[in-house]
Amino acid sequence: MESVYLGIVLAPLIGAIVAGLFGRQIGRAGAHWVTIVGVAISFLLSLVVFKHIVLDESAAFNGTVYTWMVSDGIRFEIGFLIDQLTALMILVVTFVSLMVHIYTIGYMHDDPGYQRFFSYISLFTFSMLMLVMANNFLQLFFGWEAVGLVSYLLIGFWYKRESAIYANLKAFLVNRVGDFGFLLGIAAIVVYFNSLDYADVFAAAPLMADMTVRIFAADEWNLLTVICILLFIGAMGKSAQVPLHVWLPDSMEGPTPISALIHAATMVTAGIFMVARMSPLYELSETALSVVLVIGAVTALSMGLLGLVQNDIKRVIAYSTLSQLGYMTVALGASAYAAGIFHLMTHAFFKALLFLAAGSVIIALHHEQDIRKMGGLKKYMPITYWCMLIGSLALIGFPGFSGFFSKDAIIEAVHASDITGAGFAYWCVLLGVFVTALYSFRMFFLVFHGPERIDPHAKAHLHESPAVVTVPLILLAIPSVIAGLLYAGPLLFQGFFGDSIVVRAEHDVLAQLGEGYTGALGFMLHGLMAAPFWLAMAGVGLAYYLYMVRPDLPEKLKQQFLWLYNLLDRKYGCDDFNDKVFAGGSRAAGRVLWKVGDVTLIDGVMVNGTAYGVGWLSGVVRVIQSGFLYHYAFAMIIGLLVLLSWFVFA
Amino acid sequence: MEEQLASVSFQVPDMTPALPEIFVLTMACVILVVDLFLTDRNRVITYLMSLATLLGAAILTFSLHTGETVLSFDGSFISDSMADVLKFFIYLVCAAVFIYARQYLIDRQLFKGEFYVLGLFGVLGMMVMVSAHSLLTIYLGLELLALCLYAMVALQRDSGIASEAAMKYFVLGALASGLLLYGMSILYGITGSLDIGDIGAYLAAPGSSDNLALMFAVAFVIVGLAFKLGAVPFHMWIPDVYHGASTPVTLYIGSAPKLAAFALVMRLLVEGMEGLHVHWQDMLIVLAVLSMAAGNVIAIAQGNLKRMLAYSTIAHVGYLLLGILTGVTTGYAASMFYVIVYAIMTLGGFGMIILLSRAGFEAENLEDFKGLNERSPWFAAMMAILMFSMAGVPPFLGFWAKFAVLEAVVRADMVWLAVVAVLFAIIGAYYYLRIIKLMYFDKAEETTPLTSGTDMKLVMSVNGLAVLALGIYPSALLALCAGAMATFGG
Amino acid sequence: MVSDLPLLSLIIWLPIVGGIVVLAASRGGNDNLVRKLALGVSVLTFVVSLPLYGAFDKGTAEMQFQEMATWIPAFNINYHLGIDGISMLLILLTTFTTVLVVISSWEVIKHKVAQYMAAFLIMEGAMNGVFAALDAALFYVFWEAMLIPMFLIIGIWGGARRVYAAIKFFLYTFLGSVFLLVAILYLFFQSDSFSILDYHALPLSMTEQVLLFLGFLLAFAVKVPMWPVHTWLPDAHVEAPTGGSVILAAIMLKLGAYGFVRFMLPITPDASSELDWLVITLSLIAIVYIALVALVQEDMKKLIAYSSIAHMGFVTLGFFVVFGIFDQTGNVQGAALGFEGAVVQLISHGFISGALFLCVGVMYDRLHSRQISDYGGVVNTMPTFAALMVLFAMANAGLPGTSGFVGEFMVILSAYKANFWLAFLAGTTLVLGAAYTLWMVKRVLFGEVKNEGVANLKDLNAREGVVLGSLAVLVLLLGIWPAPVVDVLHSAVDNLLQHVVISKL
Amino acid sequence: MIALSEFLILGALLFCLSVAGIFINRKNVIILLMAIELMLLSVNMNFIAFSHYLGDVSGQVFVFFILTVAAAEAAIGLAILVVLFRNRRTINVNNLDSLKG
Repeated sequence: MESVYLGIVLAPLIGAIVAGLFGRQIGRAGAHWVTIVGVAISFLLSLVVFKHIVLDESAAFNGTVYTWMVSDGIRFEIGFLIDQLTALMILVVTFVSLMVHIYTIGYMHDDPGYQRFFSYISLFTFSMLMLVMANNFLQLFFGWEAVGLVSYLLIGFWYKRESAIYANLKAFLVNRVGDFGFLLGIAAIVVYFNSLDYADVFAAAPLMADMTVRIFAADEWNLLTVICILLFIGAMGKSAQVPLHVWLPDSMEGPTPISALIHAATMVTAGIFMVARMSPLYELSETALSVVLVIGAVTALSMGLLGLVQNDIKRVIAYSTLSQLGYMTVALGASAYAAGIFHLMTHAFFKALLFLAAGSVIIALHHEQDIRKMGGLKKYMPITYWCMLIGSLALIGFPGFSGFFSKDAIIEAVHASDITGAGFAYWCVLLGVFVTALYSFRMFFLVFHGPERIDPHAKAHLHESPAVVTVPLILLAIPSVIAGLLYAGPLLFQGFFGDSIVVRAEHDVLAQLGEGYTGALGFMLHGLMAAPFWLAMAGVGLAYYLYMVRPDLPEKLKQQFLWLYNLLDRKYGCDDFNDKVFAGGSRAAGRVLWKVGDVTLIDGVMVNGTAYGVGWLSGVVRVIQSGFLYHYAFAMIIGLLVLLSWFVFA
Repeated sequence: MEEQLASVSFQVPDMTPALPEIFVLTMACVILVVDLFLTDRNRVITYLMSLATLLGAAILTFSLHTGETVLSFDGSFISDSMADVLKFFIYLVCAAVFIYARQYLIDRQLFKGEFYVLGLFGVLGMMVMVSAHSLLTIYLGLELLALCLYAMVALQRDSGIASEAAMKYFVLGALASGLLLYGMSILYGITGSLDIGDIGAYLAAPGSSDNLALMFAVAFVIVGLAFKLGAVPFHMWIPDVYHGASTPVTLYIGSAPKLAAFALVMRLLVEGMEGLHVHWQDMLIVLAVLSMAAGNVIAIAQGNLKRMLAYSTIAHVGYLLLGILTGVTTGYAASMFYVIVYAIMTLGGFGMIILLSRAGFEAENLEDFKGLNERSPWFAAMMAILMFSMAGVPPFLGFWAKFAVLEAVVRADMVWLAVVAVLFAIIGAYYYLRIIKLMYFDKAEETTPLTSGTDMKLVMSVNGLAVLALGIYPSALLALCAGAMATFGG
Repeated sequence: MVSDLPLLSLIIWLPIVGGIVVLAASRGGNDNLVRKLALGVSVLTFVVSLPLYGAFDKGTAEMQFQEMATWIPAFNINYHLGIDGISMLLILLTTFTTVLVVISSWEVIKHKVAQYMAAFLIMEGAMNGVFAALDAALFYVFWEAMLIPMFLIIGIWGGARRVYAAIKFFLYTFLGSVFLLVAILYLFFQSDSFSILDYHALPLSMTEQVLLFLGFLLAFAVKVPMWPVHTWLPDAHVEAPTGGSVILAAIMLKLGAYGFVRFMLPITPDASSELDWLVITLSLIAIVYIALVALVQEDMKKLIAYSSIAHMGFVTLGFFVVFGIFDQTGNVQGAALGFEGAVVQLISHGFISGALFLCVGVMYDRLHSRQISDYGGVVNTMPTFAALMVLFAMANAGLPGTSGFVGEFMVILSAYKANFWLAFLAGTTLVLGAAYTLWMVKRVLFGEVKNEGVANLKDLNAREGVVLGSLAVLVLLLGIWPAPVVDVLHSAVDNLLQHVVISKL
Repeated sequence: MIALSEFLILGALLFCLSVAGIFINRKNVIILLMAIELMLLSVNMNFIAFSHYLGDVSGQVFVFFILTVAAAEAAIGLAILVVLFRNRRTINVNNLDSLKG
């Protein structure tokens, strides 16, 4: 099997390299073929692995590919850990990636950077696979940063756009803030566990559960709490949790396939995956879990609210992504890792679907993204319409759709959890459901229903997207619908993940829920009677009322609650704050340090000052050489007297 | 009465050790006479004869060199390793001076016999200084040299600044001689002898140094020596004389006499007054620090290269003193090494000025070196080597000179002094770098090719390359100095 | 056998003699011949240096390829050469970088070609000499000698303020080195030897050690350079021609760091232990303060120069965390990580900063400006170049998979072992390093074509492609598989770390 | 009998006079030459006194040499003075300051 594992990661890498370095030689078709074949191989092999690990229930694989280096007795290695969690992740990643690859043929059809784009997304696939297949923290970090790099490259894919290159820089830097914490977390692990290997660390973790360290002065902190929070800071960056979420909406500057693949389905979920992977550590620290829970809850609600006021179709979906990532994080905080991963999976499908569908709309309208300039598209783009509807229903958790199972499981799990912050989180996620439904269907109605507000020029060419676009939509729509029905039971309650996720008995909320689980149908029936469903329906209804029945009302409400609107429109002021305080602050600090510290004090006073001082002294002292003989003689006599007096005094 | 007569009966002293001196004296007189009969056209004979004299003297010195210390003329003349080595370098340096000077003098209608004859008498004076072993011979050698130098400075009769420089040099030189003599007289009065050996023996005796009058003697003698070397504050004559004299004369004054002055210091302070080491050490520290400071600092402000090199000389004297003041053999050897290296470097430095000058153009301003690299990369490189060497940058010879004296100072447990010395070396590096900057970084304003004779160019190249080659392999020269100093100090 | 040849002498003297030959060859006025000759010499030197790695014995901490001859018996100075893993890598870096510099200057330098090439070759020999010398006096001679060619390179082929920069460079570094000289002389006084290895075993009192430490610190801190004696570097870099900047950044800075390894730590271990806070503080200032300063630079070369200072902060940090770790845990477990990380950082920074300076050089050759504001949208006209520059920028920002990550990662891990806050402050480079590098990339490479000049840019020619491409390969190779570099360090580093925690008092 | 110290004091006084003459005189170079002669005289005085009281003749021999050298020195000094006067048309010490700094 090892060659299969290698094949999974290498196939996209080779595709990326070929398309990247020899793009000009192989041409456009060559580029998309080589990468698609690479990813397809990867996908097929992932299926094999899934069968091998999950269906055949083979033992997990944990092995080294090569030794990166050995230093100070610590082995730094590149290696794979293939267990149920990994098997599921690689399947999701390769599947979505494959869909996006195919879709891209249509979406990027006219772009001059065609080959480059394929190279990037294949490279991304490789990086993401390395991340999820890692068996140690080093490789995890490699993948972690590599996906960040590709994200950077892809957000800035249209490098001529000022907004795009602003967004990619911002994305990279904000991610780097998270990585900063992540790296410190890894450092802590190395320092205290002397190993980077998951297996070693997880085995040793229970023994370290009560170990404390000093960070601030004399305060004793639990070591694992410190490690987990540091690692979670990394996850906050990558998975865009408040307050490190600011980069994700801007990342929509990238081409839509990217938004689907990276900024919805896969990369942003790396943080969720990582925490789930580290469950043996997180389980040992309730404090860390609470932090995760609260941060997730805040993200889930607050980002959803922002989605209400967005007019850019992709940004709406982006805020929805943020909000859903919050849900996943909440699940992790509630120790419902399986639910988190399950939501990750379903979200990958339906959010990729939503993005790709949005992309379909966008290309149909010649890169128009403002939903106020859409409307009534249903009749022009039926396939897209239905796909979008499926995606939206899945998103709001309509019973039967995949999102329903995962999201409901999360809400129930939080409800059942009793760690600190669970109550708060519960209300957040509950309200979030309403908000989700509201913004989703606001967008849906504005885009596909109601009066046409389309630019007449674009309308002339308006038609359904080609097959390369619609086929992936349809292929993604299928799991968006059925993934829940099929997998809710095994994933959530039937120990699908085996040993790959560890939950301590007292945290195991899913097990409590599982006691009442009677199958997918029962789950749905239960869901129909629970609050979330009705909240969602209320949201849809409100959206219908506001945007279909009384389209004048939103504007009035806006005027009425202008302060609230402004608050939301300005994203709670986070961007302004970051721009002014962090970006502006460090530039100001840099300028002061440079101009005052380097230029004035060190160079001016110390260096040039000394040089000037010596020069000045030289000019002064040379006056002593007056040219007059008697002065010279006098100097000699004085010198003689000094030497003589030396003895008198000495 | 009988006995008295017997004791004064005339015995011919052993002339052998003094043969080089006698030879130079004879030749100088011969050249003086021969030159009278030469016309300007065949004046070159004087030049060649002078060089031959130096060569002959070198051969004599070399063949008489035994490594043994030989006293003659009733103990007032000494021939030892130090004397031989220093004399050898005096010949060498003076020969180079004569060669460098030729074209310059011709260009300015100064190519007369006087320069060479005075030069040779000066060499004789230096030789006597180097070999002097009594206060009397020291004085005679000193004055012989000094009188020649006064005359040489004034040689350019129609130059106002040359005669002004000569006047200043003369008055201050005489003053310094007077001070030295005064010190000598007290020394004589206390020790009862003019013989360096006797004086040394007297002062080496325990308790003999607790004498206030002796301190006066030391102070006066040191003033005299410091003047000859050019240590601050007895340095005032150096910039003016170097500046005022014509370049070949500056070259002459700046190079070889320092070797002789060093010998003077060794004879008087070390051989004669080593017993007073603790006393003169402090004085020399003061002089050394002041010299390094004033020399390096004031040099920065100079726009005239000769003047700048004059201040650089003052600074070098400060470093030179570092070795002597340690009062140990290795320190003396370091100083001797330093002074020889200094003479070689100075020779090159002033030589370059002569090389660049031509009739009607002195090339003695810093600006005149602008863009030399474009006019002549080879000689720019030579000058760069010399400047880096003076700044004490390895791998050039000047570095080892500083290395040696600093090593001696550190070994004497005066690390602070070494630190002071290197700090001033940094300041010093600046003005040397400025020359290199002018040569390499600036555009040439002057594009005339260099017109000097082949002999000059050849010797100049050898001079520069020697600074490099000896820098890469300084061992032999160091060993030579160590050997020459073996008999000094304890 | 190759290892029977005096390899170290060869790599020192071959380029020096080669440089002189190049100068001599210039009399014909045939610049192309001169270039080819220089390239031949540099390649030959590189080839000769390769067996150093091949024949290197990883198992021993002894100095290898030793050569010994009496040089100046009066001072007991010997021509004593020898290398361990650390110096071997730095020598390879030197010989390799020189080849690149020669190639990169091919058409760019048009006047005084021979002098330019000769200066680089002679400097290469001197730098190899510094790395190979085991005799302190020999070390010092090479150490100072290399200032001369660099001084000339900056001054002759430099930019508008080249004179100021050259003199500042020379005097600044001269200031540092003279203290080294005094320190060496003091050690000679104490031990009657100039052998560095003898110094390692020389017992010294605390006062002596502290004074020597300060002397060494000044000498090496200037070269590294550490805050606050770093201000020569931005000036020197900005004014130097591209090749000069490359050598400065890639190798000359490493010499300072190498001094810490060869002199400071092993000779004055107790003082280092006592004053480690000083070096660590300065390192952290370099990492944070300098990074902030780099952020606001308008001149690309200046920005990279400041970034170099910040990156060198990791090196000095890596060298000195050992004492903190020893105080914390009583053993040196974990220190080797930081130390080896520091050395890897040296090598990696050699590649990356060299590459970035070459990138700026490529642009400068075309538009004759280094101002960020004069560029914008370069990627539109120079896509290949932009791709490479982004790679190097990422490496500079410490992206995993590039060499820039390895050293920083190791040092941060090790720093954490000593103290969380050390790692925290060092870790800020993740954000700050990315910020200043990528912000520059954004402004220079991305965006619409900013002006006529950028619109007319031509992409890399073959020569530039080879230079940058080979560096790119190395940057990636070292990032993906650093083991070949790290493995040769173990013996030397372990030995050194064991040594530095044993008191000499 | 005159004590040695009295000779020495006389010598010292003469010496001081001559030194004072050199750096207080700001007018005529010739006075400088005279002061120098005076200085040599004071040294001679010392030597003779010491020679006498030590009973050692070499001091007196030294004096003869000093006298001779002094004559030569005076000759050169005056020669320089003549050259100087020819170039500058002045022998005022105050005017000898074209070389300075």
